[in-house]
Formats: sequence, structure tokens, C-alpha cells
Amino acid sequence: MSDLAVSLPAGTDSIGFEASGPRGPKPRHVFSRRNIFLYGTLIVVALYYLLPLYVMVVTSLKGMPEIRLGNIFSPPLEITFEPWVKAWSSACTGLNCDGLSRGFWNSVRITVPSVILSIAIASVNGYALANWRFKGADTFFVILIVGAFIPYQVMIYPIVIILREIGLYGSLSGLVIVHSIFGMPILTLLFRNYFSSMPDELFRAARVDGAGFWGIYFRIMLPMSLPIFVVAIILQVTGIWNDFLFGVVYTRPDTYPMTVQLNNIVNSVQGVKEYNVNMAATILTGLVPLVVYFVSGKLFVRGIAAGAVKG
Amino acid sequence: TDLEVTHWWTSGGEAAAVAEFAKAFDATGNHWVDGAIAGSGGTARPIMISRITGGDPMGATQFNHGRQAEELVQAGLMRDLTDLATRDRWAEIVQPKSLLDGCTLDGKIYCVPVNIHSWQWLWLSNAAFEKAGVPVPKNWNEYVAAAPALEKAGIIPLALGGQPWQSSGAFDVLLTAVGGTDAFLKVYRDKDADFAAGPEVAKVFKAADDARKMAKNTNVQDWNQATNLVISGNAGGQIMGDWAQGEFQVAGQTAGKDYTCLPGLGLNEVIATGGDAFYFPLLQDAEKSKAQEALAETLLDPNTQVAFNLKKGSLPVRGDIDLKAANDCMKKGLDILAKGSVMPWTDQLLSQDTQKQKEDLFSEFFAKPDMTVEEAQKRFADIVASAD
Amino acid sequence: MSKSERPNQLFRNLNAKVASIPMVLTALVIFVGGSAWTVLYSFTNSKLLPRLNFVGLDQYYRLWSTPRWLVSIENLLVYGVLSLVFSLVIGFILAALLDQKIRFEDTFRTIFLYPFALSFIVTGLVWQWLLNPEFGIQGVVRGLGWESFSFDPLYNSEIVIYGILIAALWQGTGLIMCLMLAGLRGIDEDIWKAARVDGIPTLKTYLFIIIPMMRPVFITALVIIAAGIVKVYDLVVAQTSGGPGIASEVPAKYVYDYMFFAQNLGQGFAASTMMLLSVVVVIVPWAYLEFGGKKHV
Amino acid sequence: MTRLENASVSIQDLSLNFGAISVLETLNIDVAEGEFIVLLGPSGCGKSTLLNCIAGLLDVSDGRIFIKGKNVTWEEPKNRGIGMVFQSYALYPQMTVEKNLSFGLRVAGIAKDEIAKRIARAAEILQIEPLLQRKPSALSGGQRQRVAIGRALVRDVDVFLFDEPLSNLDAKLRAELRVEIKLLHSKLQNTMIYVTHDQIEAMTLADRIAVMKGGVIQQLDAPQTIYNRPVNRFVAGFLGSPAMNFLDGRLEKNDGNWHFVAEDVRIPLATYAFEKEPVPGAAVFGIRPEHVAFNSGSGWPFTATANVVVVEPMGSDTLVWLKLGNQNFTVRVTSERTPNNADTVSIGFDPMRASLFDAATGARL
Amino acid sequence: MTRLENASVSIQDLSLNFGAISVLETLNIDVAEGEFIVLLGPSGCGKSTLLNCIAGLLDVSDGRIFIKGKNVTWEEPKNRGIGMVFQSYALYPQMTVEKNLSFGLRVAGIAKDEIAKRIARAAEILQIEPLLQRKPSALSGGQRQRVAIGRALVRDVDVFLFDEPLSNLDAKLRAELRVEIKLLHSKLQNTMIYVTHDQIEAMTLADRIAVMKGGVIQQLDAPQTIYNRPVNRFVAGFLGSPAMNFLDGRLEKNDGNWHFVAEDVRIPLATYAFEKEPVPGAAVFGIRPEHVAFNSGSGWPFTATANVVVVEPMGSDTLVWLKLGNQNFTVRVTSERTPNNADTVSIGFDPMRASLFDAATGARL
Ligand SMILES: Nc1ncnc2c1ncn2[C@@H]1O[C@H](COP(=O)(O)OP(=O)(O)OP(=O)(O)O)[C@@H](O)[C@H]1O
Ligand SMILES: Nc1ncnc2c1ncn2[C@@H]1O[C@H](COP(=O)(O)OP(=O)(O)OP(=O)(O)O)[C@@H](O)[C@H]1O
Ligand SMILES: [Mg+2]
Ligand SMILES: [Mg+2]
Repeated sequence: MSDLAVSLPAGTDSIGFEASGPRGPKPRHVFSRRNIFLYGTLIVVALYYLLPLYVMVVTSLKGMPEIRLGNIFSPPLEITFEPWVKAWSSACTGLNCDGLSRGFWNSVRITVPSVILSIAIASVNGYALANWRFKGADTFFVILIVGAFIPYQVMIYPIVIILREIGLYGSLSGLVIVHSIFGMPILTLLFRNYFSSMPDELFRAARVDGAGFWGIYFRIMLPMSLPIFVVAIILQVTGIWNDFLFGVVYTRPDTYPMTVQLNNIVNSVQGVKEYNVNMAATILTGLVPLVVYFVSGKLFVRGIAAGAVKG
Repeated sequence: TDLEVTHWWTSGGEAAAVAEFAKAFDATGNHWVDGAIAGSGGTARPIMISRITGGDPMGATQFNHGRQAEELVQAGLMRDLTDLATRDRWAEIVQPKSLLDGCTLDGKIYCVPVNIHSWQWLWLSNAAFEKAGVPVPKNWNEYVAAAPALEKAGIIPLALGGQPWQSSGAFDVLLTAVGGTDAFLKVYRDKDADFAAGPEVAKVFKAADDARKMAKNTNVQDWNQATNLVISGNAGGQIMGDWAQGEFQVAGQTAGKDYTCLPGLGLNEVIATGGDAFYFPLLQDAEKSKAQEALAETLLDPNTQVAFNLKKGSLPVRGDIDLKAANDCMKKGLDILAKGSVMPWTDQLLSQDTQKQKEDLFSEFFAKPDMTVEEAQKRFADIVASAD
Repeated sequence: MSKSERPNQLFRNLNAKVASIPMVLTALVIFVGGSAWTVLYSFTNSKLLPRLNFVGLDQYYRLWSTPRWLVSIENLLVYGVLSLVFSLVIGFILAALLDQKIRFEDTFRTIFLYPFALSFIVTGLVWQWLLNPEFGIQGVVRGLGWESFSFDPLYNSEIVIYGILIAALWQGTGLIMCLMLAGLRGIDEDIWKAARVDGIPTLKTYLFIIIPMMRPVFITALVIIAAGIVKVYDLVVAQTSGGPGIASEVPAKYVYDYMFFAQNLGQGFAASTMMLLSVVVVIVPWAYLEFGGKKHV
Repeated sequence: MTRLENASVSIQDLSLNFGAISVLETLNIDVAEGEFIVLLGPSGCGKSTLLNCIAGLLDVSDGRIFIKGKNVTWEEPKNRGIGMVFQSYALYPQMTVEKNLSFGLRVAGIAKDEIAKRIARAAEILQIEPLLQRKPSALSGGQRQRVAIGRALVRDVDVFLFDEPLSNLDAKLRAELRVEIKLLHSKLQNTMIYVTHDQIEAMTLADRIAVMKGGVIQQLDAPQTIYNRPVNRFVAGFLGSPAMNFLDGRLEKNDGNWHFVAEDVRIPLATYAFEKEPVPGAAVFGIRPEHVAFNSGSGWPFTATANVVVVEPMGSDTLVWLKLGNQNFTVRVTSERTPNNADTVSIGFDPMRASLFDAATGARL
Repeated sequence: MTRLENASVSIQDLSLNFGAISVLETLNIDVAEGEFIVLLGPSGCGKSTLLNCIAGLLDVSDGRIFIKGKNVTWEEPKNRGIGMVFQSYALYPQMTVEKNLSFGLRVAGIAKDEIAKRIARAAEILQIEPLLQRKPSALSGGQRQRVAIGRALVRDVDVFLFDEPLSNLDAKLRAELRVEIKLLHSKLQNTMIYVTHDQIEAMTLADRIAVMKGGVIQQLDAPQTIYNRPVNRFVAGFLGSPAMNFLDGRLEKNDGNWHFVAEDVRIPLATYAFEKEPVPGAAVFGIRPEHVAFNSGSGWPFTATANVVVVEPMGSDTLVWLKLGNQNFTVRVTSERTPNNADTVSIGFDPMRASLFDAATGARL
């Protein structure tokens, strides 16, 4: 063996080096300048982001007299759930005094099929574009992407005419179709990127195994696409739930979604503006997408990385 | 039969008023399905029109009578009510006659007017003037003169909501009051652009400039929030149509005691025969069509008229009914009506397109202190020149 | 020798083609057809109902001489540029901060992202309220004794567009941050190490090395922001309705107002066409480069 | 070119373009029944493309493909009687091993008990019985590769296609699985077409190797032939690690004997077997590092002295990098007799084992 | 334990934990000035971690690091006098090669002409002058790797750290660059610490190899020592391809002579040099494939017959996989004398070249 030693037990004295001097981990201060800057910035920014939510919640828990007195940031002296009850079940628009509750179920009835249909169509499109490239597919895709930039207002009128011609105007299915159409560009892009980032060999293996277009889609691709489906679901649930324009143009009062009801309640000023009711209604309306988002936030970030960053 | 009725009456007074219609209609054995759309006519009308043109019409819908539904009628989407009108002798009961003209196209009647709305009112808060230590003004000029005192007392002299139609309406009121009825008609009926660019209208713009200065601290959007400023004494007054009265009423205030109303800004006491009307889209369903007739009758029923207009603060469309319960301000209105000092309003005279341009102009004018009166008048004359 | 002939190309991958029918229909009927229809009717004087009554370029002359349209365009430019810059900058900075292996990363990320779940209507309402000079931030600060404090962007024509921007950024930067974070996480660890060994300070590493490497992420973010900018409407309506006066008008609102409020479809279509045109001029070449090329197998 | 009568796979005039880029050009191969063919070539030469054409995963631009005498040029992949194993394994991540194996069979609607039988057989051959209920993510690289082979196995096909099946594995595992594949082939006696860019794999596995470059097959021959008698300089240089030594020089005839002359090096070619009658001119002389010996006295037809640049001991043997004249030269020797850095050594070899190439065309002389 | 007086890099009692996981445990190495040390070990054994600790890219949990006699345990990476080359090259993709090389220097505020001089020198040494204006994306793998080395070179440092710098390259290029690195080292005479899991690289490059496993250095020695006298079974098995043959059996003393006995195989150990006095018991006998010969008559201390399983011709030589008893056995022979499949052959070797390990601890006997 050479005269150089290996892995001998610790503590052996060494020659030629000072025995003291830095040893072990570099000391780190919890309050280093870096940390103060880092967390300071984050906390300040977080406060900015939380402020509106805080104000909404606090206000919705105050009574009107207290609101008139004053400070929107001060916590409620006396917590009341009256505004929430009112916003949910008895706020009036015209003669309808059933608050948001009716809109809630309408929104559910609109959102669920729209989300399912739009994601179903877009995922199949994305899959066809990524794996079964046929002639002209790219052209349609580019048109679709450009479509993502077209302001909805431009399309309202032509769609009214198209829906009238196919007899779906004012019906729920009509609105579902509209949502599917406008969800298509960005979802198709997401799915296409995601499916192209999956190894091509997987697709080839399945073809050698004899699976066809739908076989590969349902049995190979779908089970592997959870992250991107989560992203698509979040985007669509928030998008469709929050939609106002289509909801108001393509439905009728008994099928108004929640956002339209919210707008009605907020804009139906009876006497003084009941800010607490408005805020409660606002929170209630935002609750569904918020919950969806909080529940699946982690998957969302992961899916975004898979669908939007690559490809 | 269920009949869906769309309208944009969602403020407190309005909602209470429309409830009267619903009650009366339900009493006929039908059912009023309320389709209130909040915001303003501006928000609601596109939705109504989309639904009618989109093939999903409601049973009946509110419009301002005049030219808003003109094209829908021309396109044959609206129901012809002439037979019903002849049977129920509308021509005789509707007062003033000009109201029914707004519903008539090519000799056929397409709508049921339900009230008369006049824009030409100045609403003043007695409490505010008391606080400022000046007497409640009798007309616009006194009011302008009192503005500095109000301001000193921390009171906004004039409440003016941010929505464009409010600025535009306020100007039209100033035009009738300061310029006179003839000037109004010359500009809007005859579309005389030279006149609109002339010195008489310049006077009106001068008044509008005063109003702009007086209103500069109002930070509300909705008209009834502005009204609320007056009710609470935070603002001295507001130029607003008679519907504002409903808000005073809901707030439990009494005309003459808590607030003062000056028709025609106290300068030119006339009443414009604008107002609301119901149109009935053409429906396939025979049952619904029958219900439409029942609704039309209900709307003109004397009792309903009284109940509705008392709540709404507007004037009834029939002259043959007794409004004992009417308050001070309404009585003033009824008197003017009785005197026959009536005039048409912009809804009847101008297309929505021109109205919208006017709104754009005046909302800009009232919001932008550095826009000169001359520039505004020039642009106004341009709009008048291209108006239809 | 059976089947030695090349089979009909139309029927190869037939299923894929069938499955793409919704996309093809949407692209052709809705986007192309709808746009063409809009362009066609922009040359007519349609009022409440579309009528093929051609008036040439009248609608366009009128459009470009309307002060409100010009204001709208100007606002869109200001808003667009600022929201692009700020979204990217803030989104990136937040992502970079979150990427420092910090504690509670999930919490912070959730906080920054939650506004994205809220609609523009809600966003607009809340910020309209917060920025209300009487009882919003200005009112509260004044209440604390600082009487001269002034912060009322929504009621000041000069700066109203910034007031809208504040709300827009609050709503939208979370998503951009998410994208950036994903992009940062995708960068090879070794690059960071190499930069540290080279003694390059963190800021310079970001500026000269990391950001240039994140080009694809920036492009994705750019597309998302840009698509939102052209469409901005709800936020303005909920916050200011275009006011004070016409100070915060935007093109999409002009289109909507003239099509429906003013019952002048022709004018609305002309404005739509201008918007379409600008979108097409900017997007099509880019989209073709990005997606039409032969990048994939 | 003669055609195999009973070719298992026969490719005739195959061309393939991606748009304007021509990747394969009128390519012909016949693979005999039960033969193990390796496609070898540098990255991007079109190996995978060719394999995908055979599998039916790419539409050919021209030419025909026969499998078992049947024209399958426009057939769907599943109807070609092929099984394929991919570089990245391409296992379906959400299915267990058993499901992975049975997927194709289930799609084809084969009876349950038949499926079970086939899986049992494949699992036994590949010794993956204990893994059947695991997901691919719970397998090691080698196990995954075996499952991937199993998926081809259960399809009960005549032709196996492998696309660099081992290149994602580490060296040790690669060596082991190489042997397994070899054993599998001798057990099944299927036709196998195997793509790789690793020459060791090619040399050890193939019955015949097809060396490709730029979409063209350079040489199709038994491994030893390709190693010892490469048809051109590319093939010679591509095979062998460390690479063959090349000396640039001229072919000259002196005194009736051919010589290769490079500056001051003069190699007699009396023992070299020319392909055809040589003509004087620029040529390249190639000799493999292991065919050169050190300090070998005068036993060799050619000897010279050279300077040692680097010595690389590799355990079992040692590479010595030399300068011969001013040209680089590598010698491979067993570990025992190694010179030191900067030594001057004498080397010798027999030109019989060398290869001579035309300097311009690269063709073997 | 003695310490090098003038160690270039000295690591004392280094420990590193990631949370509860201990990756490195009280590790000690001294690297002499100008020495080329290779850290060799399987994936995940902590090689990169150790290198990152030396570079200052990871904060150590315990212990000290000296570079050039200076305690740099808490020093920033740039102040440690090290240059580092990464597996993925880690070139700044949007900068030209020149910018890549100069960026660190410019940031450090070094004078323009000094920078130019250093780049010129590095470019000359690495022969990348023509590439200076290109972006990394326009370079081949080997060129990128050279630029990455150049980035360390311009920093004018005493210690170079390499983290698997060649493992992303193909075999051919790897062989070439290996030689270049070796030459670079002999030119610069820097201290170099080089991480790899490729034993060929380790064997050819290192002055000394540190074989690591699970965060512990198993053996630190010259390559030939490690190859020929591995201190334990892990080291023996890790080095060499194909791997050393291991036979499980027992150590027995018969008639005063030690024998290794595995079933019917009985190997006399007269020529074997024991580390220490042997005791009877379970043991593992290891012999490298190239130390076994075929048909060797009676010249060998040990001979036996075995069955051929597979023959793998690899060009320069041939691997023969055998069954000896029922244990697998590999023999490596030059190409000329190869048996055929399923032959029965006789083999022989000298136990002098073998290694014996304790069956339980794996330590060399
Ligand atoms: N879809 C495609 N479009 C255009 N060119 C392609 C396409 N697919 C492959 N090529 C080109 O065809 C050539 C051959 O590719 P191929 O994948 O067959 O190479 P390979 O020999 O398998 O290489 P490797 O060893 O890297 O797998 C390459 O030059 C590649 O760039
Ligand atoms: N940030 C970390 N957190 C937790 N464990 C880690 C971290 N980084 C590395 N490890 C663990 O430390 C061990 C050593 O990792 P290291 O990267 O040093 O291995 P290596 O020898 O370089 O392997 P390879 O040859 O694959 O590069 C591994 O088991 C790894 O899982
Ligand atoms: Mg390939
Ligand atoms: Mg490593």
C-alpha cells in the first residue's frame, strides 16, 4: 500500500495543517441579509395578494352600520353571517329574491358538461395532432391558435346566428358548445404539447401491438395524462365558472349562471349598496374554482410544466 | 301560463313597482316569470335583442318606447298589437296621445306604454342647504350661485353618477331648461347642426361647464348611489329623472320637507314624454300568445297603473285615473302634464347610435376638466350633423 | 403480390381525421367563417340587424375619426405594454424568489396563484372597492392621519389605466409565476454550479444566463398574456365601465358597446375587423414559425 | 444482386424522404429465415428509420417490403408478423408487467387461456415470473428491457425488430443482456433485425452485420469479414476500438514489388492480398492496434521505431499511443509488456492483416 | 496516519448528510500536487457529492477541506482556486464560445488584454480557435466538452474537478477525449480530481483511483494495484469488463496446503499470496477472464474442463461464456483460438493471479 492513507477513523491528528480553523457547516444566520430580503419581499408581496381576499372576507362578516363607520381593513367588531345568508338565499334582482342559490345550480349544470365536453374534444385533438399528423392538420391548428386571440365580442354575433340556425340558441347545450369552442384553442395546445412530450416509442409500441387510434388513446395515453388533465380541468372549471359574457348572452334568466346572478345582485342597488352582501356573494361565487384550485394546486404546477413549458 | 318578462328595473323603487305588475298579472291566472337584468338599459338591451334575434324570445320585454326596437319590428320579430289596441280603445285612454305614436310603425301598434318618464328634474337636499346656510334654491341659476357655499360646508354641490347616460341626460335637461324647448327640438328633431354650433347652444354648454365643476367630486357610478348622496345630505342636488323619486320614497323621505324637486330645473317647466313600454315578441305558442294579451291588458289597467306609478315615481299613461296618493312632486308633474307642456324625448328622436355617441361625448366632457367648452360643442355639432 | 399499390391517402388514419372534425369545424366555421362574416358586414351600414347594405369604407372612416376609438387604442397600447412587461418581470421575480429553496414555498405559491381562480368580474369589483378614494386605501390612510395622501387611480382620468393594471396584475401574475417556476426548475442544475464556480453573482447569472435560456417559457407566457390583453373587457367593465368619462375605454368594449348598446353593428364589425387584423398580423407569422414548422416527427 | 429464395424479410429498392431530405436511398436487403442481422452505423444514418419502415411505422416513399414472402408495404404494423423492442423500453407505465405483455393480445381479441399460456411461456423464457404483478416503475433497467422483449415474444411472430435495446443500460448490464439476447436467439431461432451503434454488440450478436452510413448500406457481411476485410475506409474506421490506425501515403511499385510509402515509412506489400490489380497512387494504409507488436525482433515483414505519447493501461490490456513519423499510431498489447511514456520503441506487423484503401474513394484495394 | 506535507487538496473527516440521509461519512483523502485522482464508483455512491463539497457547491456537515494548505471549508467556490467541468457541459447556451470562456473573467474584473491572452492560450491548448465565435448549439459533443474544459482552464487554477465529463459522448469520442485529457494533464501538471463510473477511464487516466461505495472509499491506490490486488470483493467485481469470475466455496487446508474447494472444483493455492494467515471457512475465489487460458496442457497449477455456453467474438478478441460445474465462468482469449458453442473445453490458470475473499465480509484474504 502506498504511504497515503485512506478512510482512517476521525480525529487522527494531521500534520502540516492548523488544527483549528473552519470546520463543519458554514454558519448560517437565520436573519442573514439574504433571508431578510427574501422572506421580506415574499411576505410583502403575499400581503398584497392577500389584501383583497382579506377585505372581502372581513367586509362580508360586518353589518352595514359598521361598514359605514369605516375602515375596510379593520376586523369586524361583531361577526355576522347575515350577509352570507342573504347573498346565498335572499338577495334580490328585480322580483327574484333567491340570491345566488339558483345560479349555483345553473353554474353546476353548465360547468360540468362543458368541462367534460371541451376536455374530451381538446384531448383527442391534441392527441391526433401530436401522434397522427395528417396533411393540413397544422394549418387547422394554427387557425385554432389564432382563434385564441380573437376577442370574444367579435364572435358573439356570428355565434348567435349559428346557434339560431342549428336551433340551440338559449338552451344549455348551446352554451356548452360555445364553451367547448372557446376552450378548444388553448386546451388543444396544452394537450398537443403534453402528448408530444411523451415518448414517441410508446405510441409506436402500441401500434405494433395492434392498438388503433382509439385504443391507443383510451388505453395508453389517457391513463398517463393525469397532470395535464388536472391542468385542463382547473383551467376549464375556473374559466367556465367565471364566465360572464357567454352566460349572459346565450342563456335566459332561469338558466343564468352564478356570475350573472352575482352581477345582478351587485348591480341591483336597492337603497344603499350592501357591500357586505356583495362581498359575501363575490366570495361565494369564487368559492368553487378556489376550492378546485386549492385541492389540486400541486398537480397544477406539475401539469403546467408538462403542458406549457415543454413542446 | 308562465310568461317570461325581461326588464332592467332592479333598484329599490323600481323593483317595488314592477312587483305590482307581477301581482296583477298573476291575479289573471297566469304567472309572471321575472327576468330582471341588472345594470341599466345599456346592459340589458343587448341581451334582449340577442335573444329575440337568436330565436329564443321571451314573452314580453321592456324597452324605452321610441326607436330602440324599431328594427326588430321591421324584421317582423315583434307582435302586432293593433287588434288588441282597437278593441281596448287605447287611442282614447292613453294620454298624452304622443305616447302611442312612439309605439306605432306604419300605422300598426307594437307596444304598450306603461309610464311617462321625464328627465327634467332637479332634486335638492334641504338638509344640505341648511347645513351650508343658504336657502334652498328655486332654480338652476340660484343653485349654481349656492355651489361655493355648499362646497365650503364639505358638501358636493351636484351629484352625478359615472355612467355615460347620466351625463348625456343631464346635458339634455340643461338644453331644455337653459336653451328652451325649441332649441331642444331644433337640435334633436331637426338635427340642425349649425344651430347646435351656435351661440344659443353655447349658453347651454356654459351651464354644462358649471355643472361639471359642481359635480367633480362625485365618486359613484350608479344613478341611485348619486341619489343616495342627496338623500343623505352629502350632496346638494342631482339632475335626474322622476324615477329618483322612488328612491326618496324608499328612504322614507317626504317631498317638500326633506327634499325639494324642481321640474325643468325651475327654468322651463315641461315634461318629456319619454317612458317605458312593453313589446311582445312574436311567439309560436298559442297559449303564450294569449297570455301576452292578458299582460298587455293588465299593464294598462287603471288600478295597476296607479299602483305601479306610485311606487316608481313616474306618471301614469292614462289621464282618466285618480292619483290621490300622489306626493308633492308627482302632483307638480301631473299639473304640467295637465297644462299640456309636453315634449318628445331623445329616445323617440334619435337612434341608439347617435345616443351612444352623445353619451361618449358627455361622459368624456364631464369627466375631463381640461376639455374646453368649445371643443365639446364642436364635437356635439358633428354628432348632430351625422345623426339619424 | 397483393396490396402493392399505394392505398388511397384519404383513408389512411381515417380515425384521426374523423376525431379532428370538431377542431376542423371550429377552425373553419367559427374562426374563419365567423371572422369572414364579420369582415364582410363591416362594409355595410347594418344597425340592429345585419343587412347586406354596402357602404364601402364609411364605417372605417368613422371609426378612425372617433375620439373614443383612438383613446381605446391608446389605452390598449399602454395597458398592453405595461402588463406584458410587469407580468413577465413580476412573474419572473416571484418565481426566482420561490426557487431559492425557501420554506413554505407551497403556501407562498398558493397565495400568489389564488387570484387566478377568480373571475375578472370579481377581481374588478374587489379592486374597485379597494381603490375607492372614500373608504378604500386612500380613505383608510387618510383616516390614519395622513390627510394629504392621495391614491385614487380609478377616479383620475390620467392614471385610471394603471388602476386597471393593478387589478390585472393581481389576477394574472400568479399563472405567469407558475410557468416561470416550472421553467426555472427545468434548468440544468449544473448551469448554476458552473456559474458559482465561475464566481458570477446571482443577479448576473439570472440576467445573462438563466433568462436567455428560458426563451420558450417566456414565449409561452407572452402568448398567454398577449391573448389576454387583446381581450381585456370584463375587468374594465367591472372596475370603471370605461370611466371616468372615456378614459379607460378599450377596443373590445368599443366593439361590444357599438354592436349592442348603440345598435350599430356595422361600426362594431369595423372595430372588430381592426382588432382581428392586428391579431392576425402579429400572430400568424409567429404561430406558423412556432407550430407549423417541422419540429416534430 | 441475388435474391434469397426463402427470405424472411426482403427489402427491395426502399427509399424514404422526409420532405426534401432523403434518408434512405434505394436500399436492398434480404434476411434469411432465422438470421440475426445487425444494422450498425453512426447516429443519424437511418437505422431507426429503416427499422420503422419494416415495422410499418413509417410510410415508405418508394420500394417494397416483403415479410415471409408477403408484400406488406402498405400493411398495418400489427398485421406484419413482427415484434419490436425499443430503446426506451416503451413499456406502458400504468400497466403491470402482465398487462403490458397481454395488451396486444387482448387488443387482438385472443382467448384468455391462450393469453395466459403465452405469457407463462414468455415469462419462463425471460425469467420474469416474479415480476408479473409489478409496474414498470418498480423494475430495474435490465428487467424492463426483458419485459420489453417479452412483449415482442408473446406476439408469436416470425421477425423481431430491436432498436438499440441496450443503449440505455450501463456497461455491465449491457454485457449480460447481450448474452441473454444471444441465447434467446439460439433458443427461438427467429429472424432478428437489431439496430445498434455499438460495435461490440454488433460483433458479438450478428450473423451478418449491415454497416450503414447516410442511408446507404456500406457492407453486409459476417462480423469477422467486416472486421478483417472492410470494404472501405468508413467501415474499417467505424469498427474496432481503439480505431484502426490509418497512414496516409502512396502505393508504389519498386523492383516489381508493391510498397506503401508514407514519408519515411516504407511498408512492403508482398503478403497483402489485393482485391484487384493495384495501380500506383495515393492510398491509405490501415492496421488494427492489436495486430501490431512491440520489440518483436525481425520476425515481421515490417518493423519501425516510434515514440510513445501516452500509455493507457486498461486493466486487461494496455493501449499505447505512438507517433510514427508524424502520424498517430495506436498499439494494443497485453498488460505485461508495456513501455513507458516518451520511450522510443520498435514495432512490427504483418501487412497481410492490414487493409489498403483508395485515398479518393475510400474503397478497399 | 500520515498526511502529505504538501497536499494540494486535503479532505479531513468530511461528512455530509441530506437531512437524515448520510451520504458521505468521515471521509479522508489527500491529493498530492499535480496528481490525477479518479473517484470511481457505482451510481449514487456519492462521487458527485464529494466533488461538490470540494468545489464548495455543497455545504459540508462536518470536517474540513484544505486546498493548497488553505482551509477553504467555508470559502465561496470562486475563491477556492478550482475549475470544474460538468457532465452536461453546462455551457451558457446563448453565449459564443469566447463569451463562455471569458464571462467569469469579465465578471471578476480582469483586464481585457489579460482575458484575451488567457483565452488564446486555452483555445490553443484545446485547439478550439476556429470555434470561438460559435454558439454551443453549433458544436459537436466533443467540442462542447473541450469548451467546458476551456472554461476551467482560463480560470488559471490549481485544481481541476471533473464530474463525469465524458459520459454523454459516444464510445469513439470518449476514447479520443480521454487521451486528450491525459495529454492535457501531462502538459499542465495540475492537480485533477475526476469522477467517473467508467472503469476504463479510471484505469487509463488515474495516478490513483479511489473506489467508492455508499459514501465510503473502499480502496485508494494505483490503477494496477486496484486491478490486480483489490482489497475486497466489491472492488474486484466493480473493475474489469467482463467482470472477474467468482466461485463460491470454502478454504481448506489439506496436507499442509491450502486449497479452495467449490463442489467438484479444487484449486491449489500454493502460489497465492495471502494477505494474512488464512483460516478455513467460506470464501470466494476470483479470477479475471483474461488470466484464464484454453487447452493449455499441464503448464498450469490448475486445470479443469468446462462447457461452452456462448461465444462472443468482439473483433480484437473473443469472450467465451462457460459453465464450470454449475457456476458461470468467462474466459477472454485472442481471436485466433476460439472454441465453438457447446464444445467441452479444458481451461487452466495460475492462482497467483487470483484473488480470495472472505465470504462474509468480502475482505481480501
Ligand atoms: N420526422 C423526421 N423529419 C425529418 N428528418 C428526420 C425525421 N426523422 C428522422 N429524420 C432524419 O433522418 C435521419 C435518420 O434518422 P434515424 O433516426 O433513422 O437515425 P438513426 O440511425 O436511428 O440514429 P440514432 O443512432 O441516433 O438513433 C436523421 O438525419 C434524422 O435527422
Ligand atoms: N439534494 C439531495 N437530497 C437528498 N439526497 C441526495 C441529494 N443529492 C444527492 N442525494 C443522494 O446522495 C447520494 C449520492 O449522490 P451523488 O449524486 O453524489 O451520486 P454519484 O455517485 O454522483 O452518482 P452518479 O454516478 O449517478 O452521478 C445518492 O443516493 C442520492 O440519492
Ligand atoms: Mg435510432
Ligand atoms: Mg454524479
